[in-house]
Amino acid sequence: MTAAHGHEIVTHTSNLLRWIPLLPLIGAAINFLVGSRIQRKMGRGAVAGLATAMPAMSFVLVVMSFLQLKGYPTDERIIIDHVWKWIHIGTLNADIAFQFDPLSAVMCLVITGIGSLIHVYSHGYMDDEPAAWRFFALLNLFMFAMLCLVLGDNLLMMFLGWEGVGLCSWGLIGFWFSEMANARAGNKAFIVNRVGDFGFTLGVFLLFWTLDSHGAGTVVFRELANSVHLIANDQLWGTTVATVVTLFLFVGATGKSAQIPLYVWLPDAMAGPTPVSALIHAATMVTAGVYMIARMNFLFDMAPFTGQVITTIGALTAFFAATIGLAQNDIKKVLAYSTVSQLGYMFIGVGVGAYAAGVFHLVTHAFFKACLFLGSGSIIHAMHHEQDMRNMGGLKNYMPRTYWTFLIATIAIAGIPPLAGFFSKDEILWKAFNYNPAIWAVGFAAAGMTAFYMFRLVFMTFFGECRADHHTVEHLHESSGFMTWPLVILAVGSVFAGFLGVPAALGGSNMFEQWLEPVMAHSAHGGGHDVHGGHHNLTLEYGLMAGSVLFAMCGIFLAHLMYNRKSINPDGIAQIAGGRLHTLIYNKYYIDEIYQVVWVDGSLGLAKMLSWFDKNVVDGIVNGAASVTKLVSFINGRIDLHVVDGLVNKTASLVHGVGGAVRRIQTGSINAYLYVIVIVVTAVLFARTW
Amino acid sequence: MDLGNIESLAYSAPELLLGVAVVVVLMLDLFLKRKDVLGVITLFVIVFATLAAKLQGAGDQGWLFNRMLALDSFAVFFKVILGLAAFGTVWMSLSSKELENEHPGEYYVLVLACTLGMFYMASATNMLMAYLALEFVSQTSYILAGFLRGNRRSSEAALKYLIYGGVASGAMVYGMSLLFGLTGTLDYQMLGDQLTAAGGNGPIVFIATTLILAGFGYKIAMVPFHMWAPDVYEGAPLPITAFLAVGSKAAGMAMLLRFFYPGLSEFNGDGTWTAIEGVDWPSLVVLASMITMTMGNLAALRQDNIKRLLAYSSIAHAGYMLMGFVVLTDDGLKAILFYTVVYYLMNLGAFLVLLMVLNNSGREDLEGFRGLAWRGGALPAAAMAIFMFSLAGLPPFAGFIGKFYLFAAVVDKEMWLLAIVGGLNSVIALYYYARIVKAMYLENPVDGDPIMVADLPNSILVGVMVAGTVVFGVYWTPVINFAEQSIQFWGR
Amino acid sequence: MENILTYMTFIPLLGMFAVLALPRDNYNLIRWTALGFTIPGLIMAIWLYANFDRTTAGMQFMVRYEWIPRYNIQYIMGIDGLSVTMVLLTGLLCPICLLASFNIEKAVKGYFALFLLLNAGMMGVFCSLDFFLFYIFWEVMLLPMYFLIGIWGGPRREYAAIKFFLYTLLGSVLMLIAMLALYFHNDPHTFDMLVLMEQSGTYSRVFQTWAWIGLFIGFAIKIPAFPFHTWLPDAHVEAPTAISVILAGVLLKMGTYGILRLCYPVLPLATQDMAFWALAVLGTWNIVYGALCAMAQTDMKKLVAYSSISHMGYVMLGMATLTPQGINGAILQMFNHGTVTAMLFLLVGVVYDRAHHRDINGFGGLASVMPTYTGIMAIAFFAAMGLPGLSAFISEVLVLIGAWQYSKPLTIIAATAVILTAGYMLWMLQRVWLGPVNEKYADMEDVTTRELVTLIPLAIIVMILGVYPHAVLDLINPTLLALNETVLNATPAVAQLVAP
Amino acid sequence: MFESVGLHHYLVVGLILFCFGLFCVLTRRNAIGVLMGVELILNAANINFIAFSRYSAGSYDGHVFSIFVIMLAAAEAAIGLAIVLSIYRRAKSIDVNELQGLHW
Repeated sequence: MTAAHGHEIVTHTSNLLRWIPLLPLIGAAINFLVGSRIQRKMGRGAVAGLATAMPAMSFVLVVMSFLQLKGYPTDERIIIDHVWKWIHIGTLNADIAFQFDPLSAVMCLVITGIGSLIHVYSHGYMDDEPAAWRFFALLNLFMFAMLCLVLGDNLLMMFLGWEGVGLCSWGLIGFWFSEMANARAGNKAFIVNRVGDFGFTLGVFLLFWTLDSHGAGTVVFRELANSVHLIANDQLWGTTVATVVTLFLFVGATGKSAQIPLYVWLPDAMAGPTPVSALIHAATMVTAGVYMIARMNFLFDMAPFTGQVITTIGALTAFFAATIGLAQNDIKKVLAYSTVSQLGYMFIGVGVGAYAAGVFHLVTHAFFKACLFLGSGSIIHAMHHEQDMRNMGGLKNYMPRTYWTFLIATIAIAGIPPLAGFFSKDEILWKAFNYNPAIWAVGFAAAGMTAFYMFRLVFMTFFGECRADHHTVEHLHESSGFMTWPLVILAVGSVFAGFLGVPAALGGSNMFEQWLEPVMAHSAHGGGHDVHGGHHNLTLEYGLMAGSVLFAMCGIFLAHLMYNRKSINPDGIAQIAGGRLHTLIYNKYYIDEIYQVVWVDGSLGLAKMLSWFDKNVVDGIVNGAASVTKLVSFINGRIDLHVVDGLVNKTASLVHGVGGAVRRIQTGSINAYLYVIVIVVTAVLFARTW
Repeated sequence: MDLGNIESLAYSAPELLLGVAVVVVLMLDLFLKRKDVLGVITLFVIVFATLAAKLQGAGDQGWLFNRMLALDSFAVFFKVILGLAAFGTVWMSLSSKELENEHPGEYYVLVLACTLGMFYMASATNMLMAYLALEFVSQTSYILAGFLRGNRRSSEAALKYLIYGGVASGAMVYGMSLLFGLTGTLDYQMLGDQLTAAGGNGPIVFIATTLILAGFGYKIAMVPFHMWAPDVYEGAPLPITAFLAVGSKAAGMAMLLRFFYPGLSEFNGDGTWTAIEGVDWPSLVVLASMITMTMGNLAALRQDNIKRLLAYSSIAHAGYMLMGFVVLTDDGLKAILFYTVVYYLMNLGAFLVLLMVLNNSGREDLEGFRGLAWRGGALPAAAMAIFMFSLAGLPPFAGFIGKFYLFAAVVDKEMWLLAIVGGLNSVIALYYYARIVKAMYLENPVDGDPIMVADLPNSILVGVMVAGTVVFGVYWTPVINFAEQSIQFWGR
Repeated sequence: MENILTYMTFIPLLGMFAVLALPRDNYNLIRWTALGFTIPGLIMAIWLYANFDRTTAGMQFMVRYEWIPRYNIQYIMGIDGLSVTMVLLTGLLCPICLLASFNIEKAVKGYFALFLLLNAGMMGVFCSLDFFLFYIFWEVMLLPMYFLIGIWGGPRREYAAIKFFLYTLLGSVLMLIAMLALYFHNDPHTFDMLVLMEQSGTYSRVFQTWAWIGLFIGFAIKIPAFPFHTWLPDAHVEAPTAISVILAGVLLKMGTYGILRLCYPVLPLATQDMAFWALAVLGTWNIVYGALCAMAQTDMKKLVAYSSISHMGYVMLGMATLTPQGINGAILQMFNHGTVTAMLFLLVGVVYDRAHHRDINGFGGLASVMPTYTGIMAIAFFAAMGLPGLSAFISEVLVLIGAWQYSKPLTIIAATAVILTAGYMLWMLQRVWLGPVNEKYADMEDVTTRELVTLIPLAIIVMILGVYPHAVLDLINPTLLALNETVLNATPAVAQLVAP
Repeated sequence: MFESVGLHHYLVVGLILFCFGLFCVLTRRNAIGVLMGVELILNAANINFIAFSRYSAGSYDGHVFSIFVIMLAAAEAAIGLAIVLSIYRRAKSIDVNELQGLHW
């Protein structure tokens, strides 16, 4: 009950905070403006060095701030850095201001920490990239935007970062833009995200105005937390305003965090360089939705219905993405679907009100998924940009360090104790079970599948014979230190991050949850379960843990049988149900195709229609009678550009026509002229004298 | 002041000057070998006559020739305009290639005579005098229109003009006879008094008014009495076309105003007028005004012959001027007078440029203007563009101010329909004016289009017209003051 | 500096005469002279920005002279928060566009003379406070615009020029009638906008409505609001680059400016009645319709032109809301659209100068060929998309926030445009700049210094206003809040209070 | 009987003459014929003037007017004939319906 219900919040200020996002921005600016020159004159290393130094320095600042924060009493753990006024209009006040509280601290640590590592890694990965300056500039810009997102002290600042990361994601997905597919993937990501942003902004508007009607219009988080109770009784569209707002916000989250129905961009986003996939599309950006919900937890707590929606969507996504992951052959696609699936878990967490658990999974996931992606990047790099697992195999001999780190991360994601994934995932599943066993069941199933397809990946990649061509095999070697050391660090993280949040049931004190305590509101449907379930049903909790571990083991074993020992033929399983199921899954349920037809082609068709309408009907009506002709000619399907152009060509219109007709009155015959006089005058006289 | 015949001569300096000049020029024609001297003499005579007319404005006001004519500021205003129109015509005639070998002596005599008639039209206050003046102008105009004797089109124009004019004036005279019968007088003012006194005027007055309107309307080319105009304008020699479009129309307008305002309306003393009871000519003319401008503009839309286009445009402008006529206010009158001035400037200017093009290339159609700006005619083209935009009523040219006053008068009376019709017409009009601009600027010359060589005298006059059009578009106080002083009808 | 606005307006006019007096064949002399006559405008705009009193809603830098005293026509100039932004924009864009016109080779003297006349006309519209004067300037702009499109435009320039001309004139004629009605409605008759505003309480609702409609159609054509917009794509496509910039950057703003300057304070009752349908609904429709039409275009300029229609819809929607956020957003959007679209047109012009066509599908991979250009282009595109951190975001979000309070359904519809805008912008970007390099244009030259000089200032403004919008908001806010109050507090005239 | 011939009779005659004149100008194709129609119209007015002058006005204004009308009609006829003659020289026809060189 700390931050909620309006008592004075004690805050601290620090001008240091602004430098956390600003440093990467400076790096980005330098690289954008003069990066190409630096690269030409001083080599790629200078560019990369600069770019890496910036987030690294930010990391140091984050750590310093973290320590500062830790030094304060729990209910004073907010540091504010107000830079300047941004938008002050009417009651709307949004500033360029940063807020560092436990939640931001966690996020910042992850972002700058893992981000710095990935910068280092990128130096190795992008060793033959001529436009490295652009890559690093974008990467730095991304760091800036992401830090704005998590540090922003109000919704609009968050939105600044929210969109900013989208922009960088677009730029980095399409980094190799001369490949049209990459450019297209970038656009897809951006536009799908925009759909989410659409919802997000509307949610912000509604929240702001509802509060404003109570005289407390604000978009600043800490003020929101204080005054959000005011809107508890407001109704809109047959439900509470809080529900509507949160649903809108959740639409935003589904876009950014790739949940059903807006997940489609993430697999395509793998078109970007692999470090990008690791940083943006696994560790940080895609978790923004989770962060946002955690940040707005006080509001989501007021909307149990939204909680149900989030939980359901999260569970479905977790399951659904996992099934797709089962059948993918592209190493990055597998990881991508796995990310989608893991994000689903996080949403289950925040949906059931276990925000800390969701964020905890976010953190652990950041470690092992970054590690996995970077590992896969290491492989891809070594394989000369080969991504199809069917052409890999036996790599553990060639790339031992990559193999071991990858394996650790895989175990972590599979949820095998005592690695990180186990703690965070089970925490969520436990909370979900208390919330609704059905959700737990879905998550449980997905967890098993995760273990299966992740090990399928490992077996197909690192075990057995290498199926690559000789040329590739000859050049196979372990990646450079720039790439492998980050892997090692991340692997270590994957092992130990989980210990931050060892649940009470396992004798821990869940430091993580305690740390986030000041940020999180505790209402009936959130932490309440924890209290009830946690202490009364230890047996059940142990049972569930054991069950999920066992189930994961089964998945691993099955993968071993199918892809390592080959004692079960995968093709045979694929043929279940006539192969249709496999085809369906393999083709990702055809969602992309459906979206293409419904949304892309739909809006494009509408656009063409309106454009035609504009060119012919609107213009035509203005131009006069010509439009009718054009409409008819269109209906007849004989729309000829030349005809249309000819018709539009000048006011070949009513007026013009009438002009011609009027002119014809002047026949040249004097008799006719006289007739006109006589007739008109007679008519007037008759009309008047009668 | 009500003067008899002999005393009146002292106040007839302009008319006497013109009358004497008619005789003198005719005589000189017999002796002089160099005929262009005649033109110059005519020019000077007209200048002096105009100055004399202007000077009258400062002097006394009153009836002349036993109430046949009025000497008032209104007459002076129109005499000045008419003098200027004649001046422009003669100036143009001097360099016109059409008229080169066409009996200049007679020509200038006729122009002088026509001008004299117009002066009388401006001041006639008696139906008889009005008829005489009108016929004087008409009959000289018939000859002038047909002055190119070798030219069939010119003769055709003359004959059409004559027949049309004859019928129109015949109808007018018939109408006058009816009014005379009803009131027993030919004097405008007495006529009005009689009709007012009689009250509840029946259909006969209306019929008479309508028939008289035919005679006046034909002079100003008001629908449906406009049909001669395009043909005659096209067939007549260009300077005469200009004279008809500017002078004849102004004179007709003067006569129209004098008949309907002091004659058939009562002045209310607060700047408004009331039409006499039972004769609802204002609503008749409202209709005529709207139709006139619309017909004129629509017919001009696809016109390729510039002379003819300007003819239609002048019809449309008559419609605009009638907007000021129907509102029955001093503001409306002022607007008409103001418009007459700017109409003179821009229309005569346009005819001048057309004359230069005609002299240069022998063409008077749109193609004669093709790429004019790009083949040496940058200045004439610029001038023409200014005249066209001014005619279309765009600021910062005088034409806009003229329209502005007309619209103001109409809006003040809250005659919204008329205002909107007038407004839409300005838009339509812009289209065909812009066609000329387009031809000059937006199209490129074709091989064979001659290099434009502008002659100095015409260029000078064009320059003056441009200056007037632009200056009065920005600062028009002198003109509006002149117009304001000039709406004093003697006797009302 | 009392007469600063007069100087700003008439120095370009002097420049016109100066240019006309120059020898015809010395192109460089003409160009630099013309540029020289627009620079004072820029300098004075900066001076104005620095010295503008940000605390008052009233008129500043006012001058008042008699012009035609007999008819109470005056020469009144002055600016408030509403017009100052537009004056700044004009002062900024004119030198930029002039510089962008240096590649004009045809009838150079005429071009620059007309351009300066246009400059004077635009400045005059934003500065004048006498309706008559306003109208004169409003129309004066038409002439140079007609020629600039008609002579120096693309293949269908004649059509586009006359279309633009006729459309605008149609609007102005109705405006003229409404103006005269207002003139006669006051006693003594006056065109003084300030007096018209003061007297607004005496106008009946019916009168206001009709006058409003008359004025609105005139302004709507300029905005251009559906269905009066069809001149815009044509005019833009055919106009030379710099003229497109002026057209989109300044001329379109005159429509919304006029509504705020005249319809709002002078006819507040009618504004209350009409704002929903005529501004909010139409504006929303503009937003979505423009965006969808843009999506279907294959000509870059046409796409940008339709995007202008879409973006101007925000202005309409914003000002209709009569909330502080909405109306501030609207004005800010006017300014931002001015800079962003100016950049877009300049950028399209750069490509057009090199490739001599603008077919979106006829390029590809320009990003590899012209990296600097692409960088600047990205700023403009993302600004147009309303990306936070760039200027247009602030205005769009303010408009939408304001609109939400006003009408939720409209806001939801309008907000879908964020998706559509991203759609057509990115799609164009993809087809033109991304993908494999089109061999035809593989050795296209990157932006030249001159082009950079035109683009960079705009880019900087776009970025600065994204993070510090108060640079503009502080100027406009007091005026707009007062304007809001005027409209919201307007009550029917006394006559209507008599009713039981 | 003669006493019963009054103003109205003259007016009726005038009106009939006027209508004949109009009919004539409208239907004649010969230019001379058209001119004669114009004369008829003018004479209709003359009759009116004289009649009004005699019966109602009580002044000679009407007489004066009609004399002037006669004079001007003569002048007009002279000019008209001259023009017709000049046209005949060119076109060998005085059919007004063939005079359509100027139109539209």
